[in-house]
Amino acid sequence: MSAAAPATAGPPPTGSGHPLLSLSGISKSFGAVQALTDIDLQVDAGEVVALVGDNGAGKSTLVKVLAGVHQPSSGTFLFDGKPVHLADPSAAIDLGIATVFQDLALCENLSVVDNLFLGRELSPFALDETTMEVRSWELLRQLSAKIPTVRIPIASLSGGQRQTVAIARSLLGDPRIIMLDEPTAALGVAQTAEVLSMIRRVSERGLGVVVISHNMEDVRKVADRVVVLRLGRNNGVFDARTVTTARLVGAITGAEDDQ
Amino acid sequence: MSAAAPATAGPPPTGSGHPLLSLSGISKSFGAVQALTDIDLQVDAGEVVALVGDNGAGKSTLVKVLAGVHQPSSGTFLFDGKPVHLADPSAAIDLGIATVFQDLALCENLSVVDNLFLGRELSPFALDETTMEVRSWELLRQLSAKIPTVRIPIASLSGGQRQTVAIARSLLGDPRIIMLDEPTAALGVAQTAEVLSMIRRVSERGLGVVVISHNMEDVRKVADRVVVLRLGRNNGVFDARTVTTARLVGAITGAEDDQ
Amino acid sequence: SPEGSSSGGASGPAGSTVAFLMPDTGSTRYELHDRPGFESKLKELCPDCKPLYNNADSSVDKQQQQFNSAIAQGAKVIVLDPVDSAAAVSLVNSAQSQGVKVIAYDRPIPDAKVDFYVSFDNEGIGKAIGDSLVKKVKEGSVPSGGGLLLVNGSPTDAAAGLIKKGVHEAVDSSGVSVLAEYDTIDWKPENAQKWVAGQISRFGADKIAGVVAANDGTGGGTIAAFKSAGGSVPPVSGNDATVAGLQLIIAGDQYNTISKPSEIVGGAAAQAAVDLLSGKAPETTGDVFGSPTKLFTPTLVTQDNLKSEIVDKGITPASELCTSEYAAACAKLSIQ
Amino acid sequence: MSTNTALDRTDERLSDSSGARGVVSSSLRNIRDGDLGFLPVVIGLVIIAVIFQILNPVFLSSVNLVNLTLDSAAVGVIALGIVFVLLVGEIDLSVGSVSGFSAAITAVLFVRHGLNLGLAVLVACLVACAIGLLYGVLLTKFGMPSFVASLSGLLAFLGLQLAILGDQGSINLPFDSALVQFAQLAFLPAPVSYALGAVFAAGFLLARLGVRRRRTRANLSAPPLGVVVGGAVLLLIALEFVFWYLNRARGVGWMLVFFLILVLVANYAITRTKWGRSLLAVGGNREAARRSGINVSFIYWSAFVLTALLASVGGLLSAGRLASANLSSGTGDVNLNAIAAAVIGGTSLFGGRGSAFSALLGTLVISAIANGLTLLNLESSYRFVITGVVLAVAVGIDSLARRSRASHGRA
Amino acid sequence: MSTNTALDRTDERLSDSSGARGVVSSSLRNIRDGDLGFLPVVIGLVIIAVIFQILNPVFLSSVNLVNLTLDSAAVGVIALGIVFVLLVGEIDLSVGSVSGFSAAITAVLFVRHGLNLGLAVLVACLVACAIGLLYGVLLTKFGMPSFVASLSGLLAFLGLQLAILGDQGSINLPFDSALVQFAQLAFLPAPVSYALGAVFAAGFLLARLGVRRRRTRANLSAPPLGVVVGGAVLLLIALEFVFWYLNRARGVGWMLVFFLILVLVANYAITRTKWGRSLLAVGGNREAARRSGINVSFIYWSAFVLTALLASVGGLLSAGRLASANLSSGTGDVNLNAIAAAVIGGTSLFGGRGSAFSALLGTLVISAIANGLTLLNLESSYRFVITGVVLAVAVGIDSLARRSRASHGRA
Ligand SMILES: Nc1ncnc2c1ncn2[C@@H]1O[C@H](COP(=O)(O)OP(=O)(O)OP(=O)(O)O)[C@@H](O)[C@H]1O
Ligand SMILES: Nc1ncnc2c1ncn2[C@@H]1O[C@H](COP(=O)(O)OP(=O)(O)OP(=O)(O)O)[C@@H](O)[C@H]1O
Ligand SMILES: O[C@@H]1[C@@H](O)[C@H](O)OC[C@H]1O
Ligand SMILES: [Mg+2]
Ligand SMILES: [Mg+2]
Repeated sequence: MSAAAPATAGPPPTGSGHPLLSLSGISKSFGAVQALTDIDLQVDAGEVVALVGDNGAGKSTLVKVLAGVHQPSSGTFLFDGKPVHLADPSAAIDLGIATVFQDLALCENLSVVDNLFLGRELSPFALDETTMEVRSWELLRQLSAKIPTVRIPIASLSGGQRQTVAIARSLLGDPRIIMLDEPTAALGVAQTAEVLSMIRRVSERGLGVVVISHNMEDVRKVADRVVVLRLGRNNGVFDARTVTTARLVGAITGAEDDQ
Repeated sequence: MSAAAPATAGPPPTGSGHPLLSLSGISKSFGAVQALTDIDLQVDAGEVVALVGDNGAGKSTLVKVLAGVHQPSSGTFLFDGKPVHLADPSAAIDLGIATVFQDLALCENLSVVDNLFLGRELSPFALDETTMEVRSWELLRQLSAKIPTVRIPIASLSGGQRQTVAIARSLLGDPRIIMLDEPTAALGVAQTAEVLSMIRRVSERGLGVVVISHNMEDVRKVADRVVVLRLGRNNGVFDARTVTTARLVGAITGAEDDQ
Repeated sequence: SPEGSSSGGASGPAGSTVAFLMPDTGSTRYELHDRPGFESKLKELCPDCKPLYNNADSSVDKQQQQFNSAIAQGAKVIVLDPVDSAAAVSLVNSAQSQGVKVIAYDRPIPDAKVDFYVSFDNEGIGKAIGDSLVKKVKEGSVPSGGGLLLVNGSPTDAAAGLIKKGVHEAVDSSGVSVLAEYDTIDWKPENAQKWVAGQISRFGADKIAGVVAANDGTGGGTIAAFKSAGGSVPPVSGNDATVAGLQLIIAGDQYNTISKPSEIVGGAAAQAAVDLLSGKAPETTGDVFGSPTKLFTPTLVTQDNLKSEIVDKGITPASELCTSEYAAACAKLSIQ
Repeated sequence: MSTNTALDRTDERLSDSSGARGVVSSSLRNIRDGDLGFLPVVIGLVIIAVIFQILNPVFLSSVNLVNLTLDSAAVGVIALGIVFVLLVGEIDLSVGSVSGFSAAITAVLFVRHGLNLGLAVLVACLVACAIGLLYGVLLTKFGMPSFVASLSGLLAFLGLQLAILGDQGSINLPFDSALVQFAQLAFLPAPVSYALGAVFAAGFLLARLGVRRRRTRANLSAPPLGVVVGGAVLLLIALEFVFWYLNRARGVGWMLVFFLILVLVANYAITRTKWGRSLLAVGGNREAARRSGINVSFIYWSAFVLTALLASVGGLLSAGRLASANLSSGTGDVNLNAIAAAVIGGTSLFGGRGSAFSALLGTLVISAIANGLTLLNLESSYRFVITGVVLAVAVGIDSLARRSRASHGRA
Repeated sequence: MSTNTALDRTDERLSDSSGARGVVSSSLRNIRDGDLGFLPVVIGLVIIAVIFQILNPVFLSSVNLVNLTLDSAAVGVIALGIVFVLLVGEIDLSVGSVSGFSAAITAVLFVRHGLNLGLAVLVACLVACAIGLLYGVLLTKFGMPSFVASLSGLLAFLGLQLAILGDQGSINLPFDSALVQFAQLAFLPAPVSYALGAVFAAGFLLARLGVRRRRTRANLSAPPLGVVVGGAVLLLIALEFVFWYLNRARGVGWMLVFFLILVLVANYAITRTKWGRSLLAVGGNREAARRSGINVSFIYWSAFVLTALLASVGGLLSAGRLASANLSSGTGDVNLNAIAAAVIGGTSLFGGRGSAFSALLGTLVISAIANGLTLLNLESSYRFVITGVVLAVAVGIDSLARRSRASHGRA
């Protein structure tokens, strides 16, 4: 059933070659639904891995497993070559895994600044609001966000504004790997371009990047390798520079299977 | 400051020519933020109008005004040529305005079937669950949704699955105008194609369609007219068949202004 | 089956179950005095009788549950201190229809014909503390425009209503005017304190010649209100002879209280229960509401007779009263 | 069953096979994942029963269980009412006052003013509905949180209760009046009770068979015939056993039957009508419900009105059982017990999740603890402590089960 | 101020101009939109004051207001504690029991066992902390809803309170003990009170000036100097006036000052520390907070512990004021009043929204009603009714204001 065979040897890693994160045999079920079955994934430092797949293929579930949100039913998880167990998201954050979730996971009742610095506020006993606000403006400008004021609750932002805030969050701190789950879905043209170039910039700084997208153009523009999931299983790994959109779509929809 | 002047005369309406909905001078402010200023918009029967603009340009706010969610601070609203006041969303629904909101507005605690038929359940005093379930499967298949079971709460669906549910909702009932706020943002390749063709199909049946998207390709593929908003104001109306992506992007980002 | 058999009557007391159902925990006497008095007397009179105890925490519904449960456990006699006298009628009827005898305790059940009624006289208590306080107040001089405050018991408690009635009987005819009165919600001392503090602002401490408080708790709250207003404390009444109340009397802050050594009433209830079980008519002091009744007269306690009524009669030992803080005052009253 | 895959069983990620095997395997998985529905509360009840039975063998006697069922009915009806406001994510702190106020109104009209009992009850119920409507309107038109509105109501209606009862403070209801007879003495004749058990079970069977037939016809998965029939037979046996056991003493009280029927009706309204669906939607996401065209105000009003109405009915049952309406009717822990019963039974305080059966089960837990304690000779202090601890243990089991469900990713 | 546009004022959709004009125009818009912060509650208070003053002119007398301030302190401290659990979206129904239990522990250790008062208080506070921790652990480790856990606690600790008070039921605290002196008789000497007012105002001014300086330096918009200084001067005048007025009678109680300082500290902790931000985050969206790396369990624990601790402190103040610990300490309406105070002041029952000042304002509303009623000769029944109605009216004003805000699209 799997079309992965011809591709699994895969293209040579394009990053520094040093594997940052590697998963094997990860499975996860929710009640009657088997969301992930036997997933393998490797991300090298300096490499941009695109994770693609149809709706419900299990991409977000995989990202959540990597972010410590869900604990897998089985499988092994190596970080920097060492096996780790992520009991909760803070464990992942401590390892340097920063995540932009598809549902954004922002606190609607808090302001933009509050959300950006949530969990890593400056000067915990006498919050340095001024510096945090200045930093926020810088970050948001950098991503071309059009947010009128950073002192309003997230609840009153537009969809794209929220998404920009979530992306900006992941750039704070000093992550070693950034995972972005459909980061540009709600973004405007200019903002999307900024995020794609941001992805390239951080990977050049040696960070690993995992990006999920349904836009094959964007994927091929920004990724080094493309990992395809289908119905919760691996369905091929491709070199982003050489693969065609048609080939990717085939692997995603399973059209290949029928050939 | 406005680049709209050369375009306002605009292309001839491409639909049946019979104006379904027409707004003029709509403004809306939230506290210190002026989200919409003096907006004009017209949608004809059988016409697909694309609403584009940068993040925070006011597209969703405009849709919410049309859906009765927000009441505008000023402006007039004609439906079928008659002035109407939408005190709440049910007024809009009664007029035949169906809306897919950007935040989807689904009840996470209810199942897929429950959400699809919310507010228009079959046989109110002895719910016809069987027929509703069958209808749900049909609708979802039609949109190529990959949802394992329709009896789980929305909370456990993936982002794209939820979006498909929200879109399917809008097709139930018998709307005269459908508004879709970034309907394909979270959809896979196949699902996006289904939704775009669905849009063409319903407009051919004489419905008016308003669609918001950041994807200029999709916009040009599906729309008759493109209305651009910028910072809460009209910034041009274009004929989708003739306008270039570059021209649109210019109107969206305001690059034109600087020329 | 153990259940359902209810042949009632004079089969002799041995092995019988007797229930003792008290109304609330707001006042301490029931568990501290009434219950021990009842149980020890019962043990003495009928060693293999089985006492059941329950307290309804001021809830009529809970009392009904406890009453039914006592019958389910085969009680032959139920001693009932009703949370609500009217509501108890139905309990009495259902018990008697099943051959179970009911002794009304502490508070009467006017609308039912109970098998026996034993109590201190609550209305009498109200009258006693009222009379005594009025007398004390008249000994001093009532300022013009001045008068008494009445701090009654809980508005939802029938016994409080009886006490209130007695207090009014004493006060209304006394010639000392009543400035204001208040029903203390839940008998809570804090509520009494707040209300009295309000009256002090309203009338001025010097216009308040005395306060008739319906029990020691509300009396204590009253005294705290005067103390924290910084002025002196006028005569304040009480009821129940709690240790805290007696101590305030010793210290001179409270004027009177009522000693109702409830062990005695509890014992009398046990005696009556055993008599009923053996088919004898219990000894009475008369009839109240058509039922044979035994009423005990409570004793009014002030500084003058505290030693003789409380300490010497062994109701509360001096050691409990004369803790370090009250030692000096005790000595003055020659209580050791 | 048709041999081609059912419409809702085509996704290859679904691990359930259909038929009896599927039922077993999915039940096993549910146990593993902690998705046990009401089972944990029931286990909590069993533990309570075992503890009290050990401490005093009267606990499980027929006589005592008859008492327990009658004790449960009045507070159960009030708790059932609470379920409705909780479902929409609101609260009514005044159910106790409303129940007492209703009892007072009925007693005053019926006993003091000689009004016909039915009319007196009707007036009390109408007043209660008006109170519910008031809270609803205060919420939807003035935006006043129901916590505060009903707290004000708690005080105001307690005051009115005291005021209309007046000096006497309590009014006896005649023993031969229908209300008292119903609440105190009306038991089903034994044969009628067995027939009723059979009717319940048959109704259950027919409903399930109907669903099965419709689903099979529509090519949807459906429970195997054996499972449906087996379930109905089990229900029949359980009901007949309970009724037989109660019939060994005074029997099955009409009040119990009345409560059970109310629960069934409420369950139907919540799960099988558009209105019930709207309740859950408003409680789950008020804004989404509004955008679906639901008349959100009406839903709030109806929930508040039902809650107040059931509080009133509960108050009347309670007064009937006591044959008296008095100052303390509905005071004390009535409010908290009713809310706690619904919550213990699994209805969420935050709206959108709950069931009519939660009122039944939660009330049984609370009444069983209270009843069990009446069988022990305890000082009040220990009674309080034990009530608290037993409650925590009983609910703890349920919580643990839910927690395991959460950790298995179920909502 | 720099002439180039401030960093946060560049968006052309923002209608505020900077400087004093901006302050005025934004205030006007806020009034129109109903975004009035605490103003509506304050207006509610003013209305209560006017009504009671008309009914009895003693209400606003210095003597009575001193009482009112002292009455408020104990329940205010408990309400302040409630704010913490409400912020994380949980509840503690047992604050009354915990307050009574703490009073009992202190009284027994201090009076009966002759322990040093400070030690006795410490023990009571530690026990309270343990109780809070227990609820926290039951929630985070067992998933037991705090409603049920604290309901169990309400009963269990009431039982323990009865048990340890034991045979006497009520223990007098010596009038000359520090606790009673503090709660009943400790007033600030007038000059000290004026100095304290000045210190409060100066502290406010310095803090605001500091913010202003830092923001201006960073090229962020900042309130004009005149507005900052003007605000501080107004605060100074208000405080000194209140203190002067209270000084006409017994004066400014230490208990009041203690409560005010607790409110300020709590406000600082909630608004200006990482921990406070985490409270709001957990209450707003628990899962988002968890994904931000916040130690959610710790946040819950700390909230429950603080609530219980403040309940304990409130109980001690209350016992000190009464000079006695007794069976009914902390029973009755203490729980509901404390929760209601926080809610009336604007803290949400659903988490993520609220303020330390809500405890202050809500407590004033409740205490003012209770106090006003003590000045009227009323039957109990009318007392209840009037309390309910006045409460509804006072809160109604706030609700209407919020509603208008919502209809203007503010969250
Ligand atoms: N908490 C949950 N409970 C139950 N099922 C879940 C849960 N989370 C995910 N699933 C199921 O797991 C499958 C994979 O979901 P996931 O969100 O990973 O998809 P995805 O690849 O991210 O899709 P999309 O492109 O739509 O975002 C879906 O069928 C979904 O219904
Ligand atoms: N409820 C609200 N309260 C305050 N401000 C709001 C509210 N809703 C929208 N806004 C503001 O109005 C502006 C327009 O928002 P809107 O959601 O209409 O943008 P949009 O064009 O849909 O953007 P996007 O492409 O990101 O979805 C934004 O600046 C937003 O912050
Ligand atoms: O002694 C009093 C008792 O008679 C009454 O019933 O309840 C309060 C007590 O103080
Ligand atoms: Mg996803
Ligand atoms: Mg939008």
